[in-house]
Amino acid sequence: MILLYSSPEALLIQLKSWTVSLAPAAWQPVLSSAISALVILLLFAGIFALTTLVERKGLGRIQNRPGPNRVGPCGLFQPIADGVKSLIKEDIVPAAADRAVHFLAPLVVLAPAALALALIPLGPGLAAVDMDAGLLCFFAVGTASELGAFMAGWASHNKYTILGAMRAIAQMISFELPLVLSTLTVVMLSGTLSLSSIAQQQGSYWFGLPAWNVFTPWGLAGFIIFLIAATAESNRSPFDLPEGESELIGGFMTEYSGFKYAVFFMGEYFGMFAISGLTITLFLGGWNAPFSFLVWIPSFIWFLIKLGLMLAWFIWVRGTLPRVRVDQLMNFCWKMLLPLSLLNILAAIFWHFTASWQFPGAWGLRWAIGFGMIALPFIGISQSGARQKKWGPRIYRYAD
Amino acid sequence: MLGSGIIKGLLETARNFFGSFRQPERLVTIEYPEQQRTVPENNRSFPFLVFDRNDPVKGLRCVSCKICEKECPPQCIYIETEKDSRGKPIKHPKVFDIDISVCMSCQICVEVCPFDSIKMDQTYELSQFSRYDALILHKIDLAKSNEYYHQIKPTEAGLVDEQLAAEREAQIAKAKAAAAIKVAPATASPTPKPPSPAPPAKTEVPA
Amino acid sequence: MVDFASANEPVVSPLEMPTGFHFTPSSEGTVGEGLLEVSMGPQHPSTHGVFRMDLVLDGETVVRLKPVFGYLHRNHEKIAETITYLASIPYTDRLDYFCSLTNNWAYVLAVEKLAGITPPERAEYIRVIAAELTRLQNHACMMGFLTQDLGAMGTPLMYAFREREKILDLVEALTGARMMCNYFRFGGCRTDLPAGWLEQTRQVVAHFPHFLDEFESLLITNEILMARTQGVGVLPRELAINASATGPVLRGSGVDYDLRKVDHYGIYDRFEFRVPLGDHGDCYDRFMIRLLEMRESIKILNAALKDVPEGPVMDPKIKIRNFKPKSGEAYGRIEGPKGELGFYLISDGSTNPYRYRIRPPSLINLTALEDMCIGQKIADVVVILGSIDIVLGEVDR
Amino acid sequence: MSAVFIFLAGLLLASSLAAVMFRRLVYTALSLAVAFASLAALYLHLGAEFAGFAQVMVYVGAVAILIVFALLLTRNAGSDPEHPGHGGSWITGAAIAVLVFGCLAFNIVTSSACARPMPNPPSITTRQIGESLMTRYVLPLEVLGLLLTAAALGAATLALEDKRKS
Repeated sequence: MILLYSSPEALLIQLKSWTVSLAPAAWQPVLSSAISALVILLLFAGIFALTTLVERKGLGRIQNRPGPNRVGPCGLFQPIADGVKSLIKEDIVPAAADRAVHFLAPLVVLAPAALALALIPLGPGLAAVDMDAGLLCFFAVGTASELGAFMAGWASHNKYTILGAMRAIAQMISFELPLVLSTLTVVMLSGTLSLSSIAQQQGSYWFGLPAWNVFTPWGLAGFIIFLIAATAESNRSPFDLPEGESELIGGFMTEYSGFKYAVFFMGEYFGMFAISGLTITLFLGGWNAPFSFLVWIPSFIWFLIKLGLMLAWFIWVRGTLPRVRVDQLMNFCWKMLLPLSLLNILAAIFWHFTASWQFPGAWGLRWAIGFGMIALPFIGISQSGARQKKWGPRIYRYAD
Repeated sequence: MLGSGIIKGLLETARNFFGSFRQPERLVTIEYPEQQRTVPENNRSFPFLVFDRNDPVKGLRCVSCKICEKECPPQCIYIETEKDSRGKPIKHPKVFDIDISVCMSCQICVEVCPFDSIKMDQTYELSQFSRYDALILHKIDLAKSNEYYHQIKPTEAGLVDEQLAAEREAQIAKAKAAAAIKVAPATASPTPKPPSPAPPAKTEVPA
Repeated sequence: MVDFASANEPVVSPLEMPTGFHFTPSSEGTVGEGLLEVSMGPQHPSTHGVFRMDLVLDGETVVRLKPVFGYLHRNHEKIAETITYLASIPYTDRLDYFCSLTNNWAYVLAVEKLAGITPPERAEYIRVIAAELTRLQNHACMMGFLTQDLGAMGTPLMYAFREREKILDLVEALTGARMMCNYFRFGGCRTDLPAGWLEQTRQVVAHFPHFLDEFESLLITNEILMARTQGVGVLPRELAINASATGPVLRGSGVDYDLRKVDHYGIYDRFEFRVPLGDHGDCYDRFMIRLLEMRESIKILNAALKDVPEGPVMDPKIKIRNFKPKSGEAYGRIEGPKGELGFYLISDGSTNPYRYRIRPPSLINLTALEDMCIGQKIADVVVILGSIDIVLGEVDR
Repeated sequence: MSAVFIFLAGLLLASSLAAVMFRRLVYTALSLAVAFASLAALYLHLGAEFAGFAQVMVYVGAVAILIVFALLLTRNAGSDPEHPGHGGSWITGAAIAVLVFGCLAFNIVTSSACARPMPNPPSITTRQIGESLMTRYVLPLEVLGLLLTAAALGAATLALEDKRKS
C-alpha cells in the first residue's frame, strides 16, 4: 500500500481504506462503518470535553471570574474530573419513576444527535455518511430527540419534569418550521439535498472573496433565522426554557443525576455541534477557506475553526441574555420567524431570477432589493409587536 | 429596532470578557489557599483571652466576673471561677469555654468586658472534623498573649494599653491615698475594697 | 404521572375583598379539572431561600398562589424580649442579612426614641454613609438576582457582586465584619472611622457610576428583559397602598413615599436627593426605580463624605452595661433598601424590652404577591418574586 | 431474506404487537414510535432513502410526537387503566386482522407481478422524485396542498372559537 500524497483529506481517506483493506472482505463494510463511527464519536467527544471547559472558562471571563483553574494546568483536566465525578455519583432513580423509560431517555436523546453528527462533512469526502438526501436525514433523525425529552419528563414522575417536557416538545416542534424553511432557500438555489455538494458549491472565489451563501441577502437572513432557530432547537440560552433552571429547576432533567445526567448533557452538546456543523455547511461555506490565499490550510481545520467560532457565539450569547418566556417564545417563532423565513424564500427566488442582470451596479441593486424584502418586514413586525405590547424604554419622573 | 439592546448587551459582555484579562480591577477573585486576603484591622472572627507576662495561666486578665457570660446574646460562654484551698472564690477563671459553633462573632463580650481581657481574633481557618468537641475552645486554646493582640490590632491594642496604664496609675495613686488615710486613724478597720474596674495591680504590661 | 387532583369541584373563585385583595381559602382538595398543583419551594433554586408557593396552574398560567413561609423562623422577637437591649443588635443583623447596617439603624433609632438619646453629629454622618452604602449594594445585588431569575446565567449578578465586594471591604474595614456588622449603638456608633476610610470610600463611590453605566447598557434596553418584565406583575397604585407595600415596590407603583423625606430621620434633610417614581407598577418599574435610586444614593454619599465633622462617635453618657430606658414605648422606622423597616419597643424600665416587634418590609411587600401573580406564567412568578426583593431572614424572623 | 430484513421485520412486528397489547398508554405510544422507526428502517434497507426519511419525519417526528403531546395533556395516562379495554372484543379484532392479512397475502402471492422475474431496482434519487413531483404529479400535489391548507385553517378556526368562548 502506497500513500499517494495529494492533499491532507485524501491522505486521511487513503489511510482509512488501507486499514479497511487489511480485514477479510466480508467484514470490510462493517469495519469501514465502525472506523467512521469511532472517529466521529472520538472527535466530537473530545470537542465536547473541550467545550465544557472552554464554556465554563469563557463564561467565567465574561462574568469577571477566572473560571475552573484547579485541576491540571489552567484547569485543563477539569472535564476529566467532571467525567469521573459524574461516573462515581449515585444514580438516583425516583421511587415512583418508570425505571425502564427513565433509563432509556438519555440514550434516546444522545443517539440521534450522534447520528446527525455523522452527516456533517468535515472536508471533501470527509463525511461519515455522505448521502443524497443528507439534509432530509439530518432533520429526520433530529426529531427523535423530542421523544427523548418526553420520555425523560414523563418517566421521572414529577410535575416540573412534565412541564419541562411539554415545553421542550412544543418548542422543538415550533422551531423546526423556521429551521427547515430557512434551509429551503439553500436547497432551492443549490438544487441538492446532499450536504457535501452544498458545501462544494460554495467553494469558488470572487476576486479572492468567498462565495458563501451568507454573503447573499437571502443567505444572510436565512443564516440569522437559522441561527436563532438552531439556538432554540438545541435548547441553548436564551431559549433554554425546557431546562429553565430558575422556574423549572432542571426541566425534564430534574430527576437525573450522575452519569445519566452527563449523557443528557452530552446529547445536548452533540446536538449543538451537529446544528452548528449544519449552519457552517449551509451558510458559512462548509469546509472552504474564507480567502483564496488561505486554501493551503486543510479543509477540516477550517471546519473546526468555524465550529469553534459558532460555539464561541453560543457561549457568548449564553453569558449575556436572559431567558424568554414560553408564550413569547411561541409568538416569536410563529409571528416573526415563520413569516420572515417565508419571505426569505421569496427573496431567494428573486435572487435566482435576477441572476441574469448584467448592467453595472446590478449586484448591488439585487442585494439591496433582496435584503429590503426581509429587513423592512422585520422592522415592521418588530415595531408593531412592541407597540402592541407597549414594550420599550421608559422615562421616569421624580417626586417634587 | 428589535435587537439593538441585545447587541449592546453583547458588546458589554465582550468588553468584560477582554477586560478581565487586561484589567486586574475587573478580576477581583482571590485564589484562596495560595493567596491570603489581608484583613483590615477591625476584622473580627472569634474571641480570645488576653494574657500578660508570658504566662497563659496566671497572666490572664480575666477575673471571672461573668459579665460576658451574662451579656452574650447566644449564650456561648461558660465560666467557672477558681477557688482557693479554703473554697473561697479567687479572681481567676477555672473554666472558660467558648462554643464557637454557637458564637456569632458579635463582639458584645469585648464591649462589655471591664477588664479588657477578652478581644476578637482574626483567624478564620477554623474547620474541624468534629461538630462537637473540636469546636469548643477551652481556656488554654483561648489564651493569647498581649503581643499577639498588638500584632493583629496595633491601633486598638495601643489604646487599650494606654488606658490600662492610666487606670493602674490611678489605682496606685488611690492606694497610696488609702494608705495615707489608713495610717492616720488609729481605729483602722479593714476598708472594703472598692469594686474597682481595674485589673489586679500587680499586672505589668510588657513593653 | 401527573398528579392532577382527582376532585371535580370547580375552582373556588377568588373572593373579592373590599380592598381588592385576592383571598384564597385553604386549597386542599379544591383543585379543578385539568389544573396542576405545584409546590414551588422550599427547595427551589429561585425562591430566594426557604420560601414556598403553592401554585395552581392551568397549563403554565397561574390560577392561584399561596405563599407559605416560616421555614426560617428563629424566634427573634421572643428572644429579644429575654435579652438586653444591647444584645439584640447582633440579632437584627440576621434579619435582612444583606443590609445589616440599616437593620441596626432602625433598631437603635427605636431605642434612642425610647430613651431620649441624640447621637453625636459625626455618628449621624457615619450612619448615613453606611446606610447608603448598604442601599447601593443591596439594590445592585437585587437587580443581579432578578436577572438571574430571568435566566441570565448570573452575568449581571457577578458584576453586582464584583461591586458589592468593594463595598463589603469598606464595611469590613469599618465594622469588622462583612455582613453581620453589629455596628450602630444607641447613642452613636461602636467605633470611630478607621484611618483612611473616608478616602477609600470616596474612591469606591466615585467608581460606582461606571458600574451603573455598564449595568444599564447591559440590561435596561435589552429586548428580552423588557419583554419579560414590562407589563408583568402589575401592582396598581391603590392595591400597593392597601397592601401597605413600602420601598421601591410602592414607589414603582407611583406613590411618592420615602421615609427619608417623610420622616426626616437622621440627617437626611441636609442632603439633596430625588425620589424616582414608576408609572406602571410592573417588574420593569421596580427594577428601574432601584437603578435610579442608586444614582440618588451616590449623590447623598458624595455630599455626606464631603463634610463628615470631627468629634466623638458615641454619646459618652450612654451606659453600655445595665442599660435601662425608662418605661414607655417607641417605634423607630427607617427607609431600608427594601422598604419601611420598623421596630416597635415597649420598655417596662428593666434591662430587657417588654415587647419587641419588627415591621419587616420583605414580609409586608409579599402581601400582594398573589394579586401580582394571578394570570401570569409560572416563569413570571419567580420574576415577580425577585422584583419584590425579599430576604427570608426578614420574612420569617 | 437478509439478516437485517429479518431483524427489522421482527422489530416491526414486535413493536406493533406491543403497541396493541400494552395497557399503559405511554408504552403503546412509545412502541408505536418504534414501529414507525423500524418501518422507516425497512424502507432504507430497500434503498428508498426519501421514503424512509419522510417516514421518520412525518410519523416519528410529527405523528408520534403529537400522540405523546396529547398524552402529556391527558389525565392518568401513566397509571394502569381501571377498566381493561380488551374485554371480549379482542377476538373480533384479531379475526378481522387475520382476514385482512389473509386477503392481502393471497392477492399478493397470486398476482401476476410476483410471477414475473424481478427487474433490477431503478436507482431513484431524491432529485428525480422532486422533479416528477413538480412536473408529472404537480396537480395531485397542489390538490393535496390545498386540502392540507384547508385542514390547517379549519383547525385554527376551531381553536380560535374555543379561545373566544373561554
